[in-house]
Amino acid sequence: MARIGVFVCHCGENISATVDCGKVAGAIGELKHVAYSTEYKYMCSDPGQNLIKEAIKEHNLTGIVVSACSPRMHEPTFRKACAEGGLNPYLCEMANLREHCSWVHDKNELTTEKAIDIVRTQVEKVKLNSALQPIRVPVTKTALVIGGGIAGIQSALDIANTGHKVIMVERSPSIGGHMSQLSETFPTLDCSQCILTPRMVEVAQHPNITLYTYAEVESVEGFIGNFKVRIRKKAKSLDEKACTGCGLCTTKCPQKKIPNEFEQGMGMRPAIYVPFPQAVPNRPVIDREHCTYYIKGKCKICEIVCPTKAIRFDQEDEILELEIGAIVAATGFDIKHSDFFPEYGYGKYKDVIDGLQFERLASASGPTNGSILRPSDGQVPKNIVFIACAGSRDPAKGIAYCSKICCMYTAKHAMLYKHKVHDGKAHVFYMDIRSGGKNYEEFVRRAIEEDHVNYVRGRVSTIYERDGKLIVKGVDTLLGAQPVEVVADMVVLATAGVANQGAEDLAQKLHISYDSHKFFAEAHPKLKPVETNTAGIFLAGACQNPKDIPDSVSQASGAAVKVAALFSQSELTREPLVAVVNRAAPPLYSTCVACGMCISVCPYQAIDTEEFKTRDGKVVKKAARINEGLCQGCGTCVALCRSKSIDLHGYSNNQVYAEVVALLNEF
Amino acid sequence: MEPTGKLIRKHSLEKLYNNLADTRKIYAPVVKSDNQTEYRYNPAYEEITFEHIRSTLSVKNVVFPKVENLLFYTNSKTESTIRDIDTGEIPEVVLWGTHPCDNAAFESLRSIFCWDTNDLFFTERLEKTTVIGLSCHQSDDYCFCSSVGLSPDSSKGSDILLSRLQNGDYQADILTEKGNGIVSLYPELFEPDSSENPMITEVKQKFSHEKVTERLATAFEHPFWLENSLRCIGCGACAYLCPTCACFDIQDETRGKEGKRYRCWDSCGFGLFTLHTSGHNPRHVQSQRWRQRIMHKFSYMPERNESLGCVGCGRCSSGCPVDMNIAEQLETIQNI
Amino acid sequence: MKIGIYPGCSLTGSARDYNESVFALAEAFDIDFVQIPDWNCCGATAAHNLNKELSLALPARILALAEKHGLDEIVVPCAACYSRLVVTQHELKKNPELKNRVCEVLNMDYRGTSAILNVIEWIDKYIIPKLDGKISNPFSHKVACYYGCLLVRPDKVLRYDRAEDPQTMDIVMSKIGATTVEYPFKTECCGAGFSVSNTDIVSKLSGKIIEDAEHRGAEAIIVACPMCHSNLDMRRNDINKYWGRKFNIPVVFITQAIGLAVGLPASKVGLKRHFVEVNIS
Amino acid sequence: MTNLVSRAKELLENKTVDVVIGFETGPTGLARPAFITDPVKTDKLVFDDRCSHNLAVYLTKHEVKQMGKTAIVATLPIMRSIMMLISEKQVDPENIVVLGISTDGKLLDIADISVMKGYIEKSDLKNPEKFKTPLDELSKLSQKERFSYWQEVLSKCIKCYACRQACPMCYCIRCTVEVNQPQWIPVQANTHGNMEWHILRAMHLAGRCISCGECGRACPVGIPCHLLTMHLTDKVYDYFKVYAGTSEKMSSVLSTFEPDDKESFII
Amino acid sequence: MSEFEPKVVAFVCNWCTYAGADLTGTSRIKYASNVKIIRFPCTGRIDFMLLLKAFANGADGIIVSGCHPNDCHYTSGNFHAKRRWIMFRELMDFMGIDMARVTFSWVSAAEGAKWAEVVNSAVTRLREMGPYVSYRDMVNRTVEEEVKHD
Repeated sequence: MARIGVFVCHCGENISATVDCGKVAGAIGELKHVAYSTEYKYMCSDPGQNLIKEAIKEHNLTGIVVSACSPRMHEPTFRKACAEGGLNPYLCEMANLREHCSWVHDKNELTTEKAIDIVRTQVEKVKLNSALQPIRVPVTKTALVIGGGIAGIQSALDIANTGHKVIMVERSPSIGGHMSQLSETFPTLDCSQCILTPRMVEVAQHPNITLYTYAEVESVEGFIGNFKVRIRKKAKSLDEKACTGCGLCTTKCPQKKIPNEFEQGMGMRPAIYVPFPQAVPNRPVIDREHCTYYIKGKCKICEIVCPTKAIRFDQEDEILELEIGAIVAATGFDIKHSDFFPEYGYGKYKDVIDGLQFERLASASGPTNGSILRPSDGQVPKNIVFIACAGSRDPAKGIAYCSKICCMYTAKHAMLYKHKVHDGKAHVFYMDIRSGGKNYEEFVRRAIEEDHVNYVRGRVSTIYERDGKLIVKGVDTLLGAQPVEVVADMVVLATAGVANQGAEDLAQKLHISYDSHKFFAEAHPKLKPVETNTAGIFLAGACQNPKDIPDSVSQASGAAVKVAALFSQSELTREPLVAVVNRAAPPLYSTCVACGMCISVCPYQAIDTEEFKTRDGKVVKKAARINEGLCQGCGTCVALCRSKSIDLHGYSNNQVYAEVVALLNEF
Repeated sequence: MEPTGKLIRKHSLEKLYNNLADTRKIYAPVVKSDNQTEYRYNPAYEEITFEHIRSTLSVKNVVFPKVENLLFYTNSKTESTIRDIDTGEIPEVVLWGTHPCDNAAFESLRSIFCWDTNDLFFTERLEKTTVIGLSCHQSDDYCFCSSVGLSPDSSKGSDILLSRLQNGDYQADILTEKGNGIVSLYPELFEPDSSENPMITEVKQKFSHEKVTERLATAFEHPFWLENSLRCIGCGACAYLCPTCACFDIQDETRGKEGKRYRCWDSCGFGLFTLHTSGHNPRHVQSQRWRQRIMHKFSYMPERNESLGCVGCGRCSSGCPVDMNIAEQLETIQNI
Repeated sequence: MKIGIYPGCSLTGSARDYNESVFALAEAFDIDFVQIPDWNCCGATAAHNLNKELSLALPARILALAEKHGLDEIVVPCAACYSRLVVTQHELKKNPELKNRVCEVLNMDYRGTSAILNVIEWIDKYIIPKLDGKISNPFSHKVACYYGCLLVRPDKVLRYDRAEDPQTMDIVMSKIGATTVEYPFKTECCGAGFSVSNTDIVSKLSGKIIEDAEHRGAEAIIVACPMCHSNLDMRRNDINKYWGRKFNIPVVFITQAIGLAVGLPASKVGLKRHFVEVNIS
Repeated sequence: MTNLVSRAKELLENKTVDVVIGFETGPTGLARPAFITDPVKTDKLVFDDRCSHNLAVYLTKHEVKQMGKTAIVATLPIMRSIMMLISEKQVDPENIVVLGISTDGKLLDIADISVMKGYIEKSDLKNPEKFKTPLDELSKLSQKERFSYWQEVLSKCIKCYACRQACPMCYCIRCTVEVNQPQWIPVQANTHGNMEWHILRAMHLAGRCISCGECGRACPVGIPCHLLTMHLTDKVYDYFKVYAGTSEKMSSVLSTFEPDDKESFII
Repeated sequence: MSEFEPKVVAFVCNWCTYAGADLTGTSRIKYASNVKIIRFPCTGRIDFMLLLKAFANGADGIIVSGCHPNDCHYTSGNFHAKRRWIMFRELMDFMGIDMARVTFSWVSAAEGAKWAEVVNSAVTRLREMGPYVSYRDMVNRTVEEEVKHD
């Protein structure tokens, strides 16, 4: 038999000014199963809370209703008091007499009557409450970082330094990402390699970090704290332990004419190669698509010359199965390449290049050892045009967003050019200059004022070649839309930053959502920028949207903290207000028929199908199963379930039904 | 009492009806726009049909309504006070134009509702029911009264049985005191019996219910049940249309302080009917429920209630969405 | 083989040469044209800036007439007319109410069923396939193909050739033995919009087009639009004056070029009507 | 239907299936569902206008599932039902052979589910013509008239649940009406309880009803309850441009959404 | 009708409208006391049957309110709810049940004033419409009464 205690709070005058609290307590006291009903000036005060604790013992109450302010205000307070009184905290409900009654109505009979209805409704509800225990989910304290760019590196190091294991997966043969391709970095113009390489090495040497390069995520199952991840280690055709990284194989490889990805196709590499000198790990891989042996079945020169006999032609892809507690996605971005711009020459003009290509030209370790030479004939361009917003902010090109980094790196490019080609002329066509960021605006001003870069506000309509020169036709909107024509030796397009190829595929493996441009979606645009909708999976860097280095690094550290926080306890405890699918004895097992509708409506992939098998393994029944670790308790599945096989703790069918009845009927 | 034969002319019949309809509740068949025949209270004489082979629903609701309130209660903080129902308030009803099968069904129902103690509500209602039956001058493939010991003109359960004569007049057999009571109210409407033979349809026998009962005694495990119930979709149509099905459910409905307890029709064809709280269900598949239905009517009732649970009206078959033809099945059973 | 043709005003006036070459070509490849009876102005240049409904009603009437006379295909040699007709078909397709209103205005029934071919599409479909063995006199010259604006724009509506650096004309020309120069001015503006009001602009813009073509060693500029032609050919003197030099490069309709290649006499394809002497053949 | 018979015979003879669900003629001349396991009995099979039952209802029946691999005679609505049942994981396409019947009564060659899907996609999925008039007439009535109309017809309901049992999409082993914690639907068959039951049923079939009309045909007291689900079928198409039973993927309207779903009543 | 005060039940989600109604309170904006609120985690949780139950238990009007599209605390509950209500209204209307008595709204945690408006306009409309007699009559009618056909 239920024994309910009801505590009506005056909240000073806040409630009692318009509601006759005494009358409320009295009327409620008349209800069946109400064992104790009283009023008090401040329920949330210590004496008030003690009143509750004592009443629970004295009248051995099976549930309480605190009739005071909004539960959004004090529910935790009174649940705690309830627990301290020796009653399960989830046997406490609140009736909102303040925000929903005394504050919004005048002092009269109706207001008090409404108050009574509100309390009665909660009494009827609490009768049907059940004692709940917090949910505990074990946590595997190993993090997976996908992507070895600067974001991934930062996350990995931060997590590793909190003493937790990290596994980093990078799909290319070396970590470093786009940052390792950059020459200098804005706004300080310090050498990208110089600041990045130490971090790369640190990753390789960190005792808590295991690095898998030339590897990709195959599949992800499970949930926060308990992911099962399968990693495909692509065959490098190499015994990494035996290899010393002497590089002899790469010099002897007869196949030397393969466009070098790292150099953005402006240099060549052999079939067995290390992407770049500072690569980590500094070990070669054989590119089987181009290797003579894999194509023609003979060659094997690398094997012959290798002093440590480290080449393994018969090596096969390896699948690793890992237990992971949290995942950081840091897969970075890519840029549109110049062949996306017919009006600028369909990529048919050798000297129309994109930003990354320019970085390589300007890089001391690049194909030209840092001197700016145009690809067509290796001449020093005396007149160079930079086009910002090539693709970005251009709905006609399907890219409406601003790529954020172009304004800055274009200014940087122009500057680097001026520093290397003193007598050269640099022109920048731009829409607007977006240089928000510490010392960014100053940096751009420097380019304009000190390095005399000619900034033209306007877009370029077309580029064509004439007598070996590139004619750039644009407009200067600041000079009354004057048509402008620049005869250039070289053009650099600041092409839009776009999602990395394979992003969509990975997002689907991770069950995280992504926007129409295939950038990964954060859980909340303002308040949860590093979380995803899937608990335990976080975002770092440009996989979310184009970002510069400082932004990527800060987000990476943010993600790392989220992971560290998760790993700081060995069990996750969560509010038990989650959905449950009923279970019964065989042969029924459950009234659920596993139609899968709940699975389709669940925003958290918290529902799967459980199979009930006989001893000989024959499936005799299927029913939905809620993963308490993932369920957030929205209850959408509950309302949709036709057989009413799902219910929601704290808002059960019985409870909400009773509330409707109690609200409308006198008892 | 000794049955007596009388003659009642067409126009007298109309007078009789109107007189009765003016003075009491009378329940008579009318044809709806969708050509279903349903019984209504006190319809105008012109609306009444004498041509129906069978009404969609039987008339069992007169004695066993689809919902019967049993008691009312009021809750207070401390106790519940119960208010019984005064069966005295149940009104007298005259049934008009019901066919012999339906009339015979009351006997079968009584054997259930009164098999140990008399069911208060049922007996009161039956007591207050006067049956002016109408023997059948037409029948169809679904009819099989002759197979269950009845006939298109059997008088069982009627107080007065009308049978149509060639010229449209009716022979009226006065069978009980109740019947006599009606006659004595309007003696002028009744004339002496004529020698004429009434129009009675022929319903040929499809099976012997004795044989069926005998065979069922040992047929519980027979594969027949599964094979022949595959088609059954497990709805309650047969049970609810049946004039003799008596299964009911008892429910309490509370609203605020007030509540009532009622009983309402239920059907052994439903999976829920035998479902235990544990989740275990002794009749967990339809074949078992179908078997139960046949067994109850043709084996258990003869054994326990000394009466058949079927009057051969054919409603269960004509109303079945998937043509589960009971006569056909019983025919098979007697030879398995 | 019956195909409808809509000449429009230019072909009956300033571009009679074009008209002659089109018909000569049709005859040479025994295609018989059915001129759309009672055709009217397509409303090019002015109408769509002044009155949208009118600008759609005019071409709609032409198309309705075509439908009425059962012409499933109509060739529209004038690029301006072509543009207006296709735009109209597009607009009325995506806006049924507008279509109904236009139908009321015309009180004719328009369904939008006739396919509209520009001259190059027509050549692609009916001339090229029958070209083999017909080329008696290969057009072995270096040429610059000038498409102008209306043949390929607006890209969204026409969905014809790629708006930047189109290729169709180049391909046709190469089929009759010409070599085409890499030509960035293919779709540059010739100033047609100002050909009456501000001829200096025409001279300037058209001049650029001619200059670059000569500069790249082209012996002729190939066009498929009367406007382009009149600006590059008829206005040549003004252009020369404006630029202070003499450009000699002739401007040839693609239909004329093909005509010559298949051995039609210069006179028959209207070459004699040009202002700039065409001394190639 | 000779080729239907021979196809069925063949399937049973070469053991491709264990049972063929089709139609036979009953003792009173009505067509009715038949379950044939013996090749020689296949000549009992008939198909004609009398065959309206939605046989898909049997695919989820315990006893039938026990019989093994099943061939099922399927008109368009039955094929759509099968599609729905597959999308809701109630039927394993591996375990059934579909003996498709075209709208003009010809045996179709339904090699697999994708073929069936193809056939469904190019079929007319609107509510059958014969139901259009009653739907329109009801919609023409005033709200008051509609309310009294439905009260009148629903007062006849005896809660025999033939409508539910005849519907292949009502395969739940426990229906909401059988839940008594809380008692969602009053047990007694009064107008109010009946109306709540039919509202519940229609809502549960919103976006899932494949317009076979069997619920209405099954009703022993002639309640046109099929009009409720069919009305929603029309609305589902009006709002979301989809028809039920066209995909093997879970796609029923109430279990999916588009962010830009249009409505005009939320303030 | 003037003295008639409708009974109105509000089904609201915890994260937007319930919080919004709290704000109405903290801002001391007055509204009609006819409305009593039942709190749900999300509009997605609101079972359409509960609306019928409200009418069956004597409500004259109903308000259903949750987070604006794209604001759902659970990302998509309100989108599912939206579809559910689209279908529900169509069915109710087809059966002649008065949907003018049900108000659907999106009220965010910041829209305290809007909540007051939603409630007041609903109550004003319901006062004009009067009690939902036709539905209550149906609910209270007994089976015996139904069998009568005179």
